[in-house]
Amino acid sequence: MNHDFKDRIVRMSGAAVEKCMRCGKCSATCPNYGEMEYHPHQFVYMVERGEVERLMASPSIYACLTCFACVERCPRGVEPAKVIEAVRLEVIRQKGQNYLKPDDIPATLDDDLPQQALVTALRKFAK
Amino acid sequence: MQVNENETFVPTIVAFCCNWCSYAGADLSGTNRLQYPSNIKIIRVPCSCRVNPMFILRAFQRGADGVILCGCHPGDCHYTTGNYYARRRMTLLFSMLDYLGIERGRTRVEWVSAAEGQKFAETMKSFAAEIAALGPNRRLEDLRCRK
Amino acid sequence: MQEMMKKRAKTLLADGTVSRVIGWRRGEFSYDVTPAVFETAEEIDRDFVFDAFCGANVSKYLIRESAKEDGRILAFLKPCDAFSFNQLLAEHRVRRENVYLIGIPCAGKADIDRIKKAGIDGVTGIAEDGEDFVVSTVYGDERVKQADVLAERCLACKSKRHPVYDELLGEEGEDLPDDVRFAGVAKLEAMTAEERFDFWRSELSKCIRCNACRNVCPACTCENCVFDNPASGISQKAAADPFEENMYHIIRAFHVAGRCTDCGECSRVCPEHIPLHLLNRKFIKDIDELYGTYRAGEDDGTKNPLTSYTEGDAEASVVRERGRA
Amino acid sequence: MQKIGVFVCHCGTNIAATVDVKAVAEALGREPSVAVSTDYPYMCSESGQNLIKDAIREHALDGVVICSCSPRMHENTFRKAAAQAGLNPYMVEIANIREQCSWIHKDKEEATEKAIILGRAAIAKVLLNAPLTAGESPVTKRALVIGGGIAGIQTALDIAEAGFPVDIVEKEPTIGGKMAQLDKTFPTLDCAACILTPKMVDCAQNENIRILSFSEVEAVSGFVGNFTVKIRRKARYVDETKCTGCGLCTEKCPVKKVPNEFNLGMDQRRAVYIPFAQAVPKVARIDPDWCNMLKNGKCGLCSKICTVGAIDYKQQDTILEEQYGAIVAATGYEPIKVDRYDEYAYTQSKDVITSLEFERLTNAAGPTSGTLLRPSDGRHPHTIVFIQCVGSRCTPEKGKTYCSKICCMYTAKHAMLTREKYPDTDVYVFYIDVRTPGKNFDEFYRRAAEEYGVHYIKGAVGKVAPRADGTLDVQGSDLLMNEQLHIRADLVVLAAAIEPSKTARPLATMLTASMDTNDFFTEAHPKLRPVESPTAGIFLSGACQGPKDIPETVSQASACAAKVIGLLAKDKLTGNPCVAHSDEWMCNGCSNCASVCPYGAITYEDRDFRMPDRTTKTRRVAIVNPAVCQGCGACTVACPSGAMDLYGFSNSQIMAEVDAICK
Repeated sequence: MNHDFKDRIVRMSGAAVEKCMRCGKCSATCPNYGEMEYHPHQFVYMVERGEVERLMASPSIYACLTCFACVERCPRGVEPAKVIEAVRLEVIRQKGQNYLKPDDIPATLDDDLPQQALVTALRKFAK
Repeated sequence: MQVNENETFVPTIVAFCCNWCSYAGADLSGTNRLQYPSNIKIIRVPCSCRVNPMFILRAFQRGADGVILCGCHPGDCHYTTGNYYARRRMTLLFSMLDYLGIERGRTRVEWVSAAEGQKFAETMKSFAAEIAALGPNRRLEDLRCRK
Repeated sequence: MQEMMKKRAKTLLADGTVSRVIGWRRGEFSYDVTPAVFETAEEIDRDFVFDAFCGANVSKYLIRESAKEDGRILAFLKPCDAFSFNQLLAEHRVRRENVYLIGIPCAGKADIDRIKKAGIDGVTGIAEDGEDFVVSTVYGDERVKQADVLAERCLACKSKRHPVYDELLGEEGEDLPDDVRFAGVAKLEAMTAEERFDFWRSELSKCIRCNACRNVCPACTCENCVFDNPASGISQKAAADPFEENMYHIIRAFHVAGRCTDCGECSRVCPEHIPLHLLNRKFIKDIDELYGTYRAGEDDGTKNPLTSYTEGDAEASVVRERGRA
Repeated sequence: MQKIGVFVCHCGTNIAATVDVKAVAEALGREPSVAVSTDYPYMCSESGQNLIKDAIREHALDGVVICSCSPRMHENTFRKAAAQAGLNPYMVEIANIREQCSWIHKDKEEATEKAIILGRAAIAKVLLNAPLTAGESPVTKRALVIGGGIAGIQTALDIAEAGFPVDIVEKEPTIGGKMAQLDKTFPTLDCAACILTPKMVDCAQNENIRILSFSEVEAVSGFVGNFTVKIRRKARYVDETKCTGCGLCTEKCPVKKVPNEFNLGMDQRRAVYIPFAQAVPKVARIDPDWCNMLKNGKCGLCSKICTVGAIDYKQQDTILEEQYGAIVAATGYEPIKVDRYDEYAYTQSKDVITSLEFERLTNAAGPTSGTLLRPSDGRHPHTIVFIQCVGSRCTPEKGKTYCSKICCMYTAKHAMLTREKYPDTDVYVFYIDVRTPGKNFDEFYRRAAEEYGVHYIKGAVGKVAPRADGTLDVQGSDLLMNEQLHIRADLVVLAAAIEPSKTARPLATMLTASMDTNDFFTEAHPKLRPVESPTAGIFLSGACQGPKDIPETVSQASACAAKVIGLLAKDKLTGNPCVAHSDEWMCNGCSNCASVCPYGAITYEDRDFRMPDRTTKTRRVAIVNPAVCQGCGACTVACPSGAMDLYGFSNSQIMAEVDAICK
């Protein structure tokens, strides 16, 4: 188990993976379940187990739409979408390059675009 | 406080223990023959909420170098709520003593259940060591009470 | 304001709503103002004053006055006094039905020592004028910035609104942010333990145990104070050494913790100018930080934090784990 | 000058091996006011006790210090011995030189020195001891049971059986509670009505039981053994003494469209009604919200047809005041409202129901006469999905943090019964964990899965969506298959979490009984005193203390009755004399003490004081009821003036101990 990874993911996401009671409601509610190799409950469980590298290598993390249905429905307040967001962020950090420079961002902002969609899109595609 | 230039410093420590949990925990550490320093003397009170800040100040006045309060774990109080009140009172008192520049280590609250003889002994050992390291209580002493 | 108050007081006396009025009367010097009870319109015309020297909190006097079977008493309360009154009410120390409360605004009270320090002597009166005070002296009028001569407690004012009143004269003011109020405490907290010890030692060693802080305090209203009670085991008539100086002030602060409305009277009356409010305000700050904001006397139904608890309260070890030594 | 006797025990070698007992006895003998100081191999033995008794008589001792084992061991032994020798038992103090000295130290010199200091502390304390006498108070030999569900019924029956009168206060028009609404009971599958109604009838017929139905507790005062309770008997507009329960009025009443709460609103009753056939008391009630006569004075039909003249449109609420020695809270539970869980579509589809509604749908006395039919179209459901843990085991924001405990078993029951009656039905159960601790419980659950072919799916349901064809699309996860499923269901049953009755919180306030954050009553000790409230004289029966199934509720109800009987069997209650007391001359009446008292032992009174200047001053002062106070001492610290002190552990005694130790 790689504790460094796990701790960092937990810190970045602010999500409480150890609160998970393995009910599977996140996976039950996920609209993009079929497109995933690993599913939301596994995201959480793998991070809890410290299997972050396997998760980082999987295309599943980009199948997450960040729709927050799992966050909304989770009875334990675990927030799986935030976990997966942190894993994606970890991938970006490891690659050490982000195609967008922070200075360029303001220019690309569109008033009609929801903030959340913008941020997640940037993270998702800046591989 | 017993200080002699040539001797090592042996602090005087008062432990207030609630009758139902911590005093029983202290008894259990005795039953299990778990050693802790003899300079710790226990005063039995019905509940940690019986301990008035005045008692703690009194102990320091009369020469104590450290005071520890032990009670049931939160939620396990024999009187259901006593230790919750004790916790707030002691937190505020300790904070005030700290604010006045008294060493933080001289006071402590620990929750010790009747089953935690081991924890009781360990707590007492660590507290005694901490007080010994802090040295004699000089900031909160009543010179008239000095031997 | 003074004239409005006088007029209202006389009306209420005349129509029998109240039988007495508690307000302020001038003493030997213009800045030497004390609370006083007035029974007739003549007394009010002659002696009633209200100006920037009327800092004294009259709420404590209402314990005795409201217990009298002698009709209602009219009390003019500044926001500070109203908080204290409300706290006394919560503790069943005053009889509400015997008091008619008029809330009066307070823009801050002048500290005569700061005025004198500013080089103004022979003070005969004071008037507010915008941001300034106009201080009349035997040598003529002097103008000073209010901020330069306000009492410390007013610079860190806790509220300009009345939590209780029957009627209001004037407008309610705007409250200051809390960080202003706790700046003094925070400054001490940022010191090392040694520095704090030295600070308090030098301050508290000035204590002459005159008991003025206790006697003026609207929270210290015990029938028999523990320090006067030989059976309490901690009675003292005079602070004999550093321990007892500490002891007296710690115990006093602890006894009023959760009940102190931070009116600052203790510091105002201290003849040795010990910043006693910094002790009380430390408890208030700790309570706010650890148990949620609580203002004694605000009476919003929150229980006194020392007679309540939550299961998830911080452990006492939070003190030792805090920032720095 | 007081005379103190000091007795140092060797405890064989337990003490004597590490502590020089002779030296201790000698050192303590030199303390001022010690008249006699001696040592003995076994102080607790008969000869040891005789030694103490003789010394008390011979030296006319005022107090005794025994240096021995822990007071938790032998304090009572030595107190009794002192009492036999004519000394007040509370003039005995123990210095614990075994558990807290000889057993934990190896160095004899060190241990001896400590033993002497502990002895000195005990002497310092005993010098300030006061003779105490345990107070006595009489016991009213009658119990009040609040709540007439199975818990209240069982407790009342057991107390009545022991010969004590009991009143049951029930807020509904009939006793029976939730159990009366159930169909069958797990794990034996006997019918709820068959085992409950005989008990209800027993209650009605037992001459020691009085049922105060359609009544609520209004105010409680007093303390253990001596409660005074005001009970509001709500107007039912039918004279209980005259009504025979013939039911004629309920057949003729023209107002027919009143939602029937007994069937959870799934069918209708009349404005005048008897909740169900086996109701006890079997007395009709007129619902003033619907009755035309009560609303606008037009009708009066029931009054005309009643053969005994029981209808009374002018009936008013009455207040009954009664004395009780003990009060039992048996206020039970309610299922939570599931409307807030949008994902289950409870508010969108009639075919999404709660488990309690399912009970009614399968009950022969229910709206469908026991045939399982879909509420929407009255057709047989062929696929049923049960969803577990709805609102249980959540964060506080999402629902209840606890496990509701009964759902796993009743769902197994529902699933099993459905498969048995309608073998063509597919039954799915989505579960997080199946929890079946209890006698024959796991076997029961396994039977549902193995013999009855219920499909248990480890996973949760994320969404229930009504479809155009009237079925429900259930989207869930199967964690073991690692699949997301879609089941086309005809009926979805939600195992709603249970919560304490809404009436419990105001009742707890009246009883000064403590509650947890979920509004369950707190027990005096979670393990050792599970059926008593920390407030003396208040007892807990059933689900008001925590989620419980019927067997557990009945066990607890009987245990509770045993505790009540134990109390009522006493003629007088002897209190613990180490209680708080307030010096009325110093008391400010500020109420700080009462606000920390867990037992509600402190009340306030206005007292007249004769002042030195010969005037009389009226002041509010605290009064501690020694029969209720348990002696924790929380009030003594909350009191700013020091008026409040504790007998046996007074401020001065504790400070004397501190002084002796620090000297």
